[in-house]
Amino acid sequence: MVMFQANTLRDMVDLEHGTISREVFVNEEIYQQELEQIFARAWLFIGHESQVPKNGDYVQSKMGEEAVLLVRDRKGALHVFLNTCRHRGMKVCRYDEGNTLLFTCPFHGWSYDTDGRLVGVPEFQSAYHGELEKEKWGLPEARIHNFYGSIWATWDPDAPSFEEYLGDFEQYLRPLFQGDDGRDNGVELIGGVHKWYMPSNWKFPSTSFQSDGAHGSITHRSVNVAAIGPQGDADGGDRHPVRSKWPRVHLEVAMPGLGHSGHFTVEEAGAPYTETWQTQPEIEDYYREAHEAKMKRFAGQKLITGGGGVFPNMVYQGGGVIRKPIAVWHPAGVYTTECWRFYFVDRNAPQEVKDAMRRYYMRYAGPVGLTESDDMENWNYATPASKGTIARRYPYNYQMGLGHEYVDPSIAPGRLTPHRAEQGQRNRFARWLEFMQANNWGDMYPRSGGPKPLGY
Amino acid sequence: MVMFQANTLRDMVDLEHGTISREVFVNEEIYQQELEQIFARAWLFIGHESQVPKNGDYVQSKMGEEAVLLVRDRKGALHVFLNTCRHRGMKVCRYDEGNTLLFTCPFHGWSYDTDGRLVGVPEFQSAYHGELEKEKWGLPEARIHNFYGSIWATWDPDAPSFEEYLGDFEQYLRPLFQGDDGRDNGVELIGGVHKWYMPSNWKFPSTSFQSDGAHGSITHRSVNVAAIGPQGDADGGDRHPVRSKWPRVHLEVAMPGLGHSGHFTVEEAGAPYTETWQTQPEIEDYYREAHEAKMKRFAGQKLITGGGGVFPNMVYQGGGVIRKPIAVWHPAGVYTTECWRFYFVDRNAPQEVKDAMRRYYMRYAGPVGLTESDDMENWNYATPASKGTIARRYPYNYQMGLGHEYVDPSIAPGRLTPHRAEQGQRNRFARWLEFMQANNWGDMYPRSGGPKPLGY
Amino acid sequence: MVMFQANTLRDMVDLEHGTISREVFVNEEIYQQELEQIFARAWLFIGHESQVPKNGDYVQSKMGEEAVLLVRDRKGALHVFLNTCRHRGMKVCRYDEGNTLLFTCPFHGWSYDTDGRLVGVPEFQSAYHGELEKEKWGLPEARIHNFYGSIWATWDPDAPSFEEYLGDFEQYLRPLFQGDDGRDNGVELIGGVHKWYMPSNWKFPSTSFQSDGAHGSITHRSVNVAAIGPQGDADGGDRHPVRSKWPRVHLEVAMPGLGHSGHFTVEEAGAPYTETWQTQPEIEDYYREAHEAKMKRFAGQKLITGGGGVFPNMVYQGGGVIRKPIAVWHPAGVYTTECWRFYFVDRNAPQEVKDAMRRYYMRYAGPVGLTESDDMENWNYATPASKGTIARRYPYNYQMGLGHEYVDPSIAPGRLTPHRAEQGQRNRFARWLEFMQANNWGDMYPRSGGPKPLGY
Amino acid sequence: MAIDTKQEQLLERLLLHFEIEEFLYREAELLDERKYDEWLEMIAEDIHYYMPMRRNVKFGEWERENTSDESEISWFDEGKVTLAGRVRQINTGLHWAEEPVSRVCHVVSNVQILDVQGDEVRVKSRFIIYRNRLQDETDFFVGKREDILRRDAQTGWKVAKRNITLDQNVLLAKNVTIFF
Amino acid sequence: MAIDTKQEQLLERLLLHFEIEEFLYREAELLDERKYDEWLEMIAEDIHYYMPMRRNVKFGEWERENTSDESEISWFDEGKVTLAGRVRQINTGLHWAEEPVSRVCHVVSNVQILDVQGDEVRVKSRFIIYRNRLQDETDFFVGKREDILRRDAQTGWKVAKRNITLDQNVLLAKNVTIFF
Amino acid sequence: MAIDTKQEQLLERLLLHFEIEEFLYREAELLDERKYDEWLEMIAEDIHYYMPMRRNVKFGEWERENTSDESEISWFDEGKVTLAGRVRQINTGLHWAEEPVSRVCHVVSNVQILDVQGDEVRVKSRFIIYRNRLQDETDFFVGKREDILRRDAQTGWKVAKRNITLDQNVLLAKNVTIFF
Ligand code: FES
Ligand code: FES
Ligand code: FES
Ligand SMILES: [Fe+3]
Ligand SMILES: [Fe+3]
Ligand SMILES: [Fe+3]
Repeated sequence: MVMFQANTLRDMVDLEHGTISREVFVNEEIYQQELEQIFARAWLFIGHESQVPKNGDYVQSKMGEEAVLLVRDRKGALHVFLNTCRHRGMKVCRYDEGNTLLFTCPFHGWSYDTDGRLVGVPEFQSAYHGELEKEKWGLPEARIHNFYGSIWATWDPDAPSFEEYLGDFEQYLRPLFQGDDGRDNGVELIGGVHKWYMPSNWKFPSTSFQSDGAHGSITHRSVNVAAIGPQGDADGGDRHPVRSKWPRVHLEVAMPGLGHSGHFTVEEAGAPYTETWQTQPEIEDYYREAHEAKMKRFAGQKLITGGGGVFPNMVYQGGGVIRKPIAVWHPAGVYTTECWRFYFVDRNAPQEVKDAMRRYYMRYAGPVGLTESDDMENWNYATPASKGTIARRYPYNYQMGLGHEYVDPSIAPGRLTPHRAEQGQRNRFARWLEFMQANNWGDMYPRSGGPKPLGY
Repeated sequence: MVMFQANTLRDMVDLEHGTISREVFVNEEIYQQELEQIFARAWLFIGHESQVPKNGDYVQSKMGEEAVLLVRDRKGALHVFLNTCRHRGMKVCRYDEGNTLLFTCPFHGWSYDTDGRLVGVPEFQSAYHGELEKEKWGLPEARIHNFYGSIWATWDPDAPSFEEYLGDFEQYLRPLFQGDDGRDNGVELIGGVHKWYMPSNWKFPSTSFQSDGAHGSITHRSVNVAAIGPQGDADGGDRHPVRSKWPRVHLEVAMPGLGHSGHFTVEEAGAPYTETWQTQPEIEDYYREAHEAKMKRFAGQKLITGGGGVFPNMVYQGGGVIRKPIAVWHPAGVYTTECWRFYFVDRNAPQEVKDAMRRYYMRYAGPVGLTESDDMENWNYATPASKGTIARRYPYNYQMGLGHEYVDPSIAPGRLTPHRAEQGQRNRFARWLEFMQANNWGDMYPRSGGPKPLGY
Repeated sequence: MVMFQANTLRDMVDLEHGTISREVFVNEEIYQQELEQIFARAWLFIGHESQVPKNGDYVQSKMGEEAVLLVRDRKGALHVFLNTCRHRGMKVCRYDEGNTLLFTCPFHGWSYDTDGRLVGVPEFQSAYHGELEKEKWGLPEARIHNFYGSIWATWDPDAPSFEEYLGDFEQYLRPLFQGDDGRDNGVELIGGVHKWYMPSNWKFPSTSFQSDGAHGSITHRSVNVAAIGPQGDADGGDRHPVRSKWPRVHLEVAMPGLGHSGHFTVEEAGAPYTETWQTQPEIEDYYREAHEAKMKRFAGQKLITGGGGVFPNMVYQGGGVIRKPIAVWHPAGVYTTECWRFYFVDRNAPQEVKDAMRRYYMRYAGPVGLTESDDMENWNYATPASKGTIARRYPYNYQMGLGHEYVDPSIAPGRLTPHRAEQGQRNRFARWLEFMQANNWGDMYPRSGGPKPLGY
Repeated sequence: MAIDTKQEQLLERLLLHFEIEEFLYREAELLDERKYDEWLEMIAEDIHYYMPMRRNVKFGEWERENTSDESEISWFDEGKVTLAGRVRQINTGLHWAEEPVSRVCHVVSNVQILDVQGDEVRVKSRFIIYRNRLQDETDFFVGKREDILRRDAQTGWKVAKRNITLDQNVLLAKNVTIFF
Repeated sequence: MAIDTKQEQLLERLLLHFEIEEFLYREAELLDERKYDEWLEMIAEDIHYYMPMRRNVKFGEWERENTSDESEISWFDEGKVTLAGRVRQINTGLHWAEEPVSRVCHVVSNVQILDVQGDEVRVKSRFIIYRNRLQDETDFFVGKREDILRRDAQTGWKVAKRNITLDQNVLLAKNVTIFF
Repeated sequence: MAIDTKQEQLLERLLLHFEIEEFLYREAELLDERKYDEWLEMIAEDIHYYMPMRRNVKFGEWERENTSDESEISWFDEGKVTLAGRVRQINTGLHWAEEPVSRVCHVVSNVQILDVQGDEVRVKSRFIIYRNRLQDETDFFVGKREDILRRDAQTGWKVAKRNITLDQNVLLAKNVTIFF
């Protein structure tokens, strides 16, 4: 692989002046370098333990362009395997999900236990003379981490722990997996993961989702007439739930040196419940009670709410108390993103609450959702726009709020800017630059142990 | 970008012996180099002022692979803009044509005036702190030139004037935009531009159209049975209008050092009218009168009639008195051409004349035309034929008429050969070679001011 | 073209340890190098003389990615031409087969005699001034060899003779073209060549077909319920004809230094006939008689039966007495194979025998065949599996039978292993490595005359 | 014309079939002509409009093939309120995913009457929907619909239930802003 | 069989609809079977055969969406003389764009009778035309036709007007050498 | 209702046509629903199931265009035994080319009755078959079928002959594991 020189990339991503070359979104060599430098080394979101509750359960997932299996083995331990036979590469499992004792390859029949070991090789004695070292030919396995029920994995044995990788962003991410009453590991995945192809470079959604507040009022200008929010027409048809009136600070947050960022509100616990499900009293009751339990649980503490992104390609929403969806923007060629959208609910919620949330998710999100169908349009067409001979001479403008960042741990961790700014996008690209240049994790924070890089 | 060395290219394009490597039609790197070296520097055909008669009118066009807008601003001035938002690249205008006061981007709402200035940025104060230098972030604008109503543009500030670029070829091109009576700037575009994709390298049509007289009798062998010409069956069903019997010289013409070429006839003004619209007397009357007015206008002068091509990718026909169509062969990937076909009529002609011409154009030209559908077939399949490992060892033969060129300003400007020859094709490739090698316009005629290169 | 260094390729293809990098199946540069180094130099299978029985007959074939014509000229001699006009490349013949006096190009009408000479150029005097050297611009012609009725060709004038190229493998290949009674040149092609595209690198089928005995019981596990063999349900529904019980040795055979290999049985002639067409007595009678004639013909000799592959991309089956089909796996881009399947029968067999074989071929083979439809699935998906960033770190395992090869000319020519092994696949890759590295045939066996390379 | 009882039944079925084809073709026409408000009039107030996602499952385990409308996420799972909201959204002229509006062609085929229960008819059909927009963006949506059409004496036929089977696993379109 | 008046009307419409479907299917068949001369017999002498280009326009400004047959360039805008010329051209065996001739499949669907005026019936239909030629060249043409079919007592139905709506902006084929 | 003789004939043809459409649609439905055993019941014991390959030939030399079922290799050329074998093969759940099973949609159109001979009806139709499997593998098969359908008093209609014209030269699919 031809590696792009560090200075070439630094010229392209000029965070000091807030400009980024269009080239990074369309260059095939840069894309190949991303697969090696980023997706083969970073911690990636895989799924949720509620997808594989029983021993032998498995479900397909992806890491970068590649298919992996999330498996709960015969003894109950979780694994993430590359879904490829070591003999000639055929996928050892071609179902989207299921339960099995063995993964048997349809080509020549090598079979692998649910813990990845190669256990069956046809004609092992008669043709391999008993000499094949089966223990060396198991399924390639990734390192995994279980973060409050969510599963993450990395291929790099040298990567820091997931905790280090997340750093202080843990405080922003953890609420995503809390139940409606604020207890940890309180959610489950609703069955059915939205999957679709979008003709856009993966970085358009990955560097901007929940760090691009400015697009909402234009991109989503048409959706309010449909009044898809839980409150229906009550709030001018807003696509989001009714906002609380409790005093809160709106912040654009970025973690320098880590690449994570998002848009969050910080407030003292104790807000009264905000009426949301006006027309569905039983749902309203559930959320009111959950809210009160949560306020009690966090009494005297700061509450962080909002959505963000974990570098490189996992993003999530958490606006209001109720929404907990994730998107993962898998690279699928320089011009294509394979989009996956996961939706969570409190696992203890009554079925009608789960149903109400499920319907709201479907109205809002994914390629069919009334809100997000318009995001696809803009991300799609931003990609060919980055390709033109002349267009590439005009870098993109990432200057919103540049120079207005500050740090104030008494408010919240990380670098902050007031709402709105593009510092989150700059920060994700700052991290991108590090990953693209570093030879290995020894050269990169947090593994290197050096001073945190500045970030933008 | 990896640049092809000059000597490699010169080996491929051996104009001395009249052979050209198949490689130039299929090599991806050569194609990328063309986009930079040719399409980002040459004067390109954009459209016609009759497409945007009113202030605020705009119409889509292309320069190379990229979408541009031809706009008449609020004050009536014409502009050519790259159709891309400076923020994240989204097209600021997605309609094929229309009238507007502003171009507002559907992504985050930046808006641009019809003169290209960035005039609206949402949250300019609240999020950009009033600091964004709007004057630096307008729409990229090309230099334009209005040649008798036709609009041309170049991205290169260093390019020579359009007049210099055209040189003596002006005498061959100018009649295209004359009315039927020979007055300058006498035409208008018929609404509706044919646009289609052809799986062929752009150079097949661009280097040969109207400089490849030899293909006609074979490629278009089948069309005479359909008798699509204005004279119907009268002239053996010829697809062209009836040829004048007035003494005239048929010439293949090429402009050394400029790359333009064509097939023309030169005659003394004064020919009697040739019966053409036998079955439509009212059309016949119009053309007879126009012809007579034209003969009067040019009495004692030489008349040039015919079709040709302006380097790199604009071609036109002008055989007989009546036809004035243009084709532009936009590159759209190394194996694909986006073909645009524009049709002109005298703007003062009565509607029935315009209609008759319009119908004839549709019978003849474009992908549905009975004549040109066969051109698409040949250009299409010449492209994969250029790709084979063995095939690439066999250069194409461009020897027709090689060594029989002469210069005689008393007949017509440029290098001449008798009908037929491939000198026009050689000449377009000679210019292609210069563009591909020159570092900038300072190295190239006419800017360099040196002696005119020889051309072929 | 960037050439892959020899040591890089040797690292990828580690035949000593029996591992091969996935990269070789998916790398675009390697693929381009294959077209130059292998397909432009090796002897390739073209077709059979029974396809062009009459003077003037022609049929399309392919060499690598390129279309060629197999032609019997006016005087009865066979030729293989590149199907491309020397002027601008258009295919001079666009029919799949036919009979002609001339190939006339549909673009500008150059015409070529059936012996490839350029004989007609429109306006040769008027436009070419009689100067075009027609004798230099004929159709590019390949060297051909007629091997018992089958036609082979190479582009390389420096290549060894076909006999040398085949070497001792001649003994394994020759039976393919024998009649059912064992006489040479006894077959004819059944009309209709199966042609289809498979999204797989050409090397998956080409390096393994008939040298991958292990896939059968897994890949084709489902086909026995359909009982497609000639014996119907009689033999457990086996897709193959009933196996003879006569003593025979099953061997995996590979020709070191040549790249050919296969799976064969060797036995003394004299076996009694094995009942095969239980339900079709007239077919049974024919094959019994043919069998007896054959045993008589070869009395006292060794009989070789089986299927294999001639490097690089021709493979064939010959299991049992009856099946004589060929497949050619034409490269058609790094991820695509254009598959051609030819089916042979004894040219003297009665029509009902030809029909019975024809039906059996259709049940068994090609993309619609009940057996081979499953091969397509596995070859298809092995290709993307070879592409992943992580996957490419895990080479494929070619160790079956490694180290158990032996040579014993008293049994059969070549290197042998007992049934089953992957030595044939290793051997084809050993040859692949030589072709990819050698500058010309002077560097390669057999032309170089040096000691035979080891092979694997 | 000697029509026997069997043929009489056939004729009756045929007439119903024709009515329903006319209804489905008219619906397709209104959608393609972007007469969304008129289209909404063909939709019952209590419609259940549903398009599951499709999974790759083991042979025979079909019950897991489609996502459930009771507990899982689907592509569509909604009622008339949302459909009407979608129509209003397009009609703003600001719904960028449909602005400029796509060129859509609903090809409806294989119309089968599966069942008649009082005023309700269960109808199966197949569709090929072609969407082309802007310069060259093109999608094919191919699959089946199982509808319950309800006859209303006053207002004619209405779609009371629509179960759409799109024959795709990963959605092969960046978004869905059309109706099925 | 007790057929009431409404059903009688329905039946009459149905019979007409069937006749027209038969006509359109036969037309498709003749074209796909390359019986162009027989096909020409189905075309009225005064036919207007028209296929506009399609523009991307602002919501609601539909009058600019299709090129006009009165003043603009379209894909097709011609009469029987040109259609017959096209047929003669293919029949030469030298029309390279169709030599060797394409494999064409006209799938006609959603046949709707819009209007009956004396001998003339206005009919809408949808088409998917598949063209495959040489080794693997493949195009899909998808769209609608609005025809006026005229019944002639002597010679049967004829196409008197054909307005073809191809759902593409930039034509997604290198050329058009087939009939719609 | 005043139905004249001509219309009576038309009605009779229409009823037959409707019966046949119902039959063909039901067949498509069984295939798409993977009810292969039920589908086999619609197939006559003596069926000839045939799909030739298509050649590019000179204008007019149509007799060489399709491979012959008498002497040449085709795509399909078989009887019920093989069709039943194919069904058994899929039903094993181990036929990898169809495991997991494809999502298939048979769109049948342009149903034409060409001829009626006693109990046998010669029927032409067009098909677009969409196959989608695993994540995103997608094929279109487009072409025509000419069937002989035979009416059996006891068991209803059966397919007695099927001649499938796939409009492709080089097959544009890696394999064919579906029925037409
Ligand atoms: S590829 Fe899996 S066993 Fe061979
Ligand atoms: S892309 Fe145009 S405003 Fe952001
Ligand atoms: S390309 Fe064959 S004659 Fe010109
Ligand atoms: Fe958004
Ligand atoms: Fe031409
Ligand atoms: Fe096999």
